[in-house]
Amino acid sequence: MQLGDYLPIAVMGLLALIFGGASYVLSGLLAPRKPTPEKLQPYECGIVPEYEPPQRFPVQFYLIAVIFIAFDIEVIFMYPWAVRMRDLGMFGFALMGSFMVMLIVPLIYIIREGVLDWAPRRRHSRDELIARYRAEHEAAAREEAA
Amino acid sequence: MQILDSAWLIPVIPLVSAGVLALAGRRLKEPIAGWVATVAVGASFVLSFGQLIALVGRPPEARTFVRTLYEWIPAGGFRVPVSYRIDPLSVVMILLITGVGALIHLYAIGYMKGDRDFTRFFFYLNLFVGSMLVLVLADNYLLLFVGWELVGACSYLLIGFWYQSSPNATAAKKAFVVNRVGDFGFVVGLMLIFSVVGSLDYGAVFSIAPSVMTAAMATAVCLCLLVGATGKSAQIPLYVWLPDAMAGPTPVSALIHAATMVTAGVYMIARSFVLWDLSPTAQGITVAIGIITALVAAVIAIGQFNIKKVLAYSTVSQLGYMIAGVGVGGAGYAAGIFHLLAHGFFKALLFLCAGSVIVGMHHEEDMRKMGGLRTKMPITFITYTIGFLALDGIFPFAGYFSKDGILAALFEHGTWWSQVAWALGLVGAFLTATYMARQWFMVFFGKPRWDEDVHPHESPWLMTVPLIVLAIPSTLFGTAGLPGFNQLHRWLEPVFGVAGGEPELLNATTFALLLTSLVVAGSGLVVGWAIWYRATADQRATLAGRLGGVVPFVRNKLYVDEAYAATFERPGYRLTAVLGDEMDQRGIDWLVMGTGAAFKRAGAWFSKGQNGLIRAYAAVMGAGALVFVVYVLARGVSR
Amino acid sequence: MLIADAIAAPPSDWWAIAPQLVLGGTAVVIILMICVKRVDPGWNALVAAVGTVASGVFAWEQWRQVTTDANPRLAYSGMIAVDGFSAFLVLVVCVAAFLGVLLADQYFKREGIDRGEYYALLLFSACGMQFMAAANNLVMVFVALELLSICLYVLSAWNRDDSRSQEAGAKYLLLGAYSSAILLFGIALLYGGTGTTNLARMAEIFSENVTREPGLVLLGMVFVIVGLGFKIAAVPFHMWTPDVYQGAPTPVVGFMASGAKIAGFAGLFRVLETGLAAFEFDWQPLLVGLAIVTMLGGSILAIAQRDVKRMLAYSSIAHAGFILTGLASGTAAGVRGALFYLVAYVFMIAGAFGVVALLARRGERYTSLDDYRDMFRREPVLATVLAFFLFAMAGIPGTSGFVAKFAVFTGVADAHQWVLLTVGTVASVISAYFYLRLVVYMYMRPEVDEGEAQPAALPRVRWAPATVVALVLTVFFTIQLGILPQGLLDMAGKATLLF
Amino acid sequence: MKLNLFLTLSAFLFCLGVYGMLARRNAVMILMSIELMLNAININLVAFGALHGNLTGQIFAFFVIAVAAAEVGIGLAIVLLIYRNRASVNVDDVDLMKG
Repeated sequence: MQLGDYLPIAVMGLLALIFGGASYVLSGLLAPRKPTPEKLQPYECGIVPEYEPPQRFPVQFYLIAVIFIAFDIEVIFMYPWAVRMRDLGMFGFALMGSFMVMLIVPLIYIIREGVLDWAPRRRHSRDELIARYRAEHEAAAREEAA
Repeated sequence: MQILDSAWLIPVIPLVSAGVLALAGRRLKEPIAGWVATVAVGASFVLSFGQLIALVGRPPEARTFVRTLYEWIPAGGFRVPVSYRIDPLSVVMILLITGVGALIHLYAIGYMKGDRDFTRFFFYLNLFVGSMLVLVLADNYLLLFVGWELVGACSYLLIGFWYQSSPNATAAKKAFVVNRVGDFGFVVGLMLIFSVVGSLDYGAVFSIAPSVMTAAMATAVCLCLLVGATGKSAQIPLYVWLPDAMAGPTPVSALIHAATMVTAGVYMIARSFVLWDLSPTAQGITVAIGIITALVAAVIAIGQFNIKKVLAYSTVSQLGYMIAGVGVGGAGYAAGIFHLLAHGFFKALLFLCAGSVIVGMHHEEDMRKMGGLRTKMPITFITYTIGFLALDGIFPFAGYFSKDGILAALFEHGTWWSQVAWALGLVGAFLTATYMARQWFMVFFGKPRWDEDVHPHESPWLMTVPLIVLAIPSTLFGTAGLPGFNQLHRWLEPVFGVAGGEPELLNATTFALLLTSLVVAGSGLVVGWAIWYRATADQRATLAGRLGGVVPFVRNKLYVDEAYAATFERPGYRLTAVLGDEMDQRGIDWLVMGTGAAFKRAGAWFSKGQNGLIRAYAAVMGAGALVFVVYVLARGVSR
Repeated sequence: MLIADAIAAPPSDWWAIAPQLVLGGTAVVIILMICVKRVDPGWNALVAAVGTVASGVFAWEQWRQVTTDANPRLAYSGMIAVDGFSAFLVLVVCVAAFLGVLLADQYFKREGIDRGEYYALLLFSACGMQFMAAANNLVMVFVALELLSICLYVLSAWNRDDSRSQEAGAKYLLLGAYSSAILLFGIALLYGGTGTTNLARMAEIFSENVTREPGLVLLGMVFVIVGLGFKIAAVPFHMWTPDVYQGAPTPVVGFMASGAKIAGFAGLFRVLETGLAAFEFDWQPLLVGLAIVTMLGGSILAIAQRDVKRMLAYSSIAHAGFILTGLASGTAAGVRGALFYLVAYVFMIAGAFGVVALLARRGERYTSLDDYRDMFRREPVLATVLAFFLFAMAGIPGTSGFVAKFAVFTGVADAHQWVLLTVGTVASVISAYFYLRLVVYMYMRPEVDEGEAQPAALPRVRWAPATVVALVLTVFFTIQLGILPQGLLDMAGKATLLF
Repeated sequence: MKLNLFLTLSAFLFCLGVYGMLARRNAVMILMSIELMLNAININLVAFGALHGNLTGQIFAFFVIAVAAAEVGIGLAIVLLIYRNRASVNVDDVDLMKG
């Protein structure tokens, strides 16, 4: 076997790894690093921030984004099938059907878990909540007294 | 045939009994657990005796009976059957193990009275007996190794039986680690055998080995096996664990660390005599190790004050004789086994007597606080005296003939080194007589030096009966191997071949040798008497002063532990830069623990690389991949 | 150029993937159960256990067929191999999953995080492992690997309020994805070098000696070994193992340590022994090196550990080294030993982690070596069981661990690889040290040193029936394989013959 | 040679991914680096598919895309979990367990 012809590719892979490692090491070595508390703070127009900048999004946003990615990507398996649907016949149809089932079951699960509800679903009636709040409040008061 | 077919029950009965005791736990109340265990071993003894009778009923050449129970590991062309071998050698071994074992079990019922882990003790003890029987009955090296490991584990568990006190746990661990070093050699030896012969069955190995093994290979194999034997049978350089092992209960010292387990190395060499015959070099080294051990341990024994430590060093020393005996080959094989059996009886007796003394003295083990016990403990005194005379090698007790058999074999081997060994052996015999006389006089004679609240008393019958029973073979067993009428040699002849035989008639040389040993032993006794009975304390002090630095040197066990510490342990520490906290606390007498420490430090050092950072982990993986790539490229380019 | 005119529907061969279908189907059923009505997750566990058993029955039937009728075959255009090797490992995965299910219920109830989804994920993961065992195509290898890994990422972080568990999940995920990328790079290069991802076809190409791209193939091979080396936790690709094993919920670790390793080895064996058999002289030295570093590294690093879970993690690394040894020997006996070792390992590691899970108590608070002091007095039965597993892992004769090491080393001795043999022996001696140290702590260390105050006594551990079943099974098979290993050795022998 | 161009691009992207994996502290950036690596491989697969004139490479690329999506989905979820607990997505802070 001769490796000579394909050495460039191999060497390239090697170089790539070396490049990755070397740039990692070099950036650590070369970059001046004298961290001071001021330098580590996020830059905000020269004003010293007094609290962590607010970065909170509702969790729902992430969940739906993630779920969207997953379901969105699955479609790529349908394109090739759709192009050749007739040739593949019943077999392809059955396979795609089971694939769809595998997609729908999680969807049902997600819906049941309430992930797609934008607002938190109210699980208790208003009166129940009030009653629970009162009970807790009274218990705390008793504890304090004791 | 019937009885020989049932031989598999011999190890199984104690093992089943061990299982019962383990499952029952503390539900089985105190004396009952002990009796169950004792009866189990007793039953094995009866069966073993049946084997002996069955073998006697066969012609000598048909006295080897091998039976395969089932195939354990069938690995392609290589099979490991679970099979046992009843032949003259294994029969005498199982008789010793079950006989002495049963007596010691009985004794332990009395000795362990009131211990909160009474049942656990007998569980271990039964497990040990069963494992030891597996070891000697095995028909291949692998099964022998199974027993070998199991007895090691039991010994370890029993040394650390009273683990609440930390020296015991330390001693247990030391025993384990040292034995592990020996086992390593043993395993390598087995692999070498397998690689050359292609089998581990005794039959196959012994028939094929002479034709396929070169002398160099045989030497390598024997030396590896010898490393295993030095670990298990406490020989130089691995003997250091045995004296510390005395931390265990006294019945354990008697059974495991005197009569049976420690002789496994001797048995293994005798069993592999075919291999040793192939390699004169290995024989020489074996004899050298044995005889030097015998001498060194005897010297150390003189300086000890702990009653059990003296016996422990004495055991090391006697094991040295046995190793030298089986090492020299020829008549030495049978002589070594003869001494093994005789020693099994009288050393078990001595340990049990020591146990009886210790119990009588309210768990005092320092001989300086004893003295004058002969009137207080008459039975112990008489039986101890018998054991003492047997160990000294005084006519007509067992040790006289058995030790002399080894010395005679050394002398008659006829090479210069074997005769040097013979001379050293005589010196050892002299020292043996001296230190035993010292112990005898210090414990039983002179003025009482007891602590004030100690009131010595004779032990209960459960403990004295085994003493009396063991005193009988200690006295009479020598007749089995009378020079010239050596029944034991003749009995073992089918195993060791004609070479194992002895000149039939008592000729002048043999007689001279016998006389020499007797004179040497007697003079040792006289010296002991002169120093430790006749002389006053002042005279002893003067003598010690004249000897100068020798005395502390001997008392401190020749500083062997410290030397090991300096050579193995400290560099281990230095190598790894940081001193380990754990190792420090456990004292400095850790042979090989230096290596352990080195590994430990290495582990600690490497695990610093395990810094918890994902990016670092990824970098290490990448570096590993890079190494692979470079390797493949280098190979690819070079061809 | 890219013409695919004649696409014939491949004949469907449901029987070939029946075990996988059953497991996946059971997982779907569990999710549907949850959708319909949340019940006590114990019921989900029951369904999952039944599913694994059913899958095992199918796998056994497959095994019986391929071994008696001797008709190993390929299914689904060569994606799936149905042969002794696949049926054997599929069966072992069933065992691992079954034990994983049994050990989970009590633990998660105790921790208050029991949810039925756990069992669905576990089954999907096991399904991926089974596909891995049967994969005959690099696409299949990749997809199966991802199926099992992604589920395991989630399972590692299952105790989501515990920061250790979160950390375990994050580390496993990031490093796992990184290693998958490396593996995939390797697969792509192999594909580039041969033009096919079908392993059987690849072997044919090499045997016809029309290799056009040996450089690509060799590089690809290296990256595949690296990627799968991550899954089996071979040094130096093991870095994630101790952290993840320490942080993840213990029953998950038990399943992960057994199942993921089976899958990793299945992939490695299949790719190297089938696809790249022609390159044996290239991969063998790599594996020898890997095995040596792994055995030594795992054993030595374990010595320094004071946390029992972490110590077992390193021990599992060392075990991976021993199994690799069998493959590295390049002999049938070695591979057979490795397969036997895998099975013995599954029982030992699942059992050991099962006991550790019980002893750790709520919140996994008691996992340090010092917490195991005098355990024998406090929990005699559990301590004895754990000690038994430790002895087995140390390779004490009479247990499966001994036979396993022995079987592997026989193969190594057959190949006259003395270096490997010596290192293996040394490593097993070293590893005995830390196993027995734990035994010493349990049996021979007083709970506190003299003069210290006694800690408050914990209530005795309670046993759920499922746990009892799992521990009895693991103990039984560890003994049984130690005393009567013949049956399994024969099976493993048949599993290797059909390469 | 056209193939080499694709392979060079792919190797370059892959290495960029490796570099990101090693150099970035932000967990999300690391996930993106992994995506980069996977997509580099996709280029490879498609290029090889073209070279060999079969569809395997393309189909494989589909699977890689799908799997990558799933992986990133789970990855983001776990990163989120950590963020909620520690208010940081710096992977260097995730080092409770070591040694």
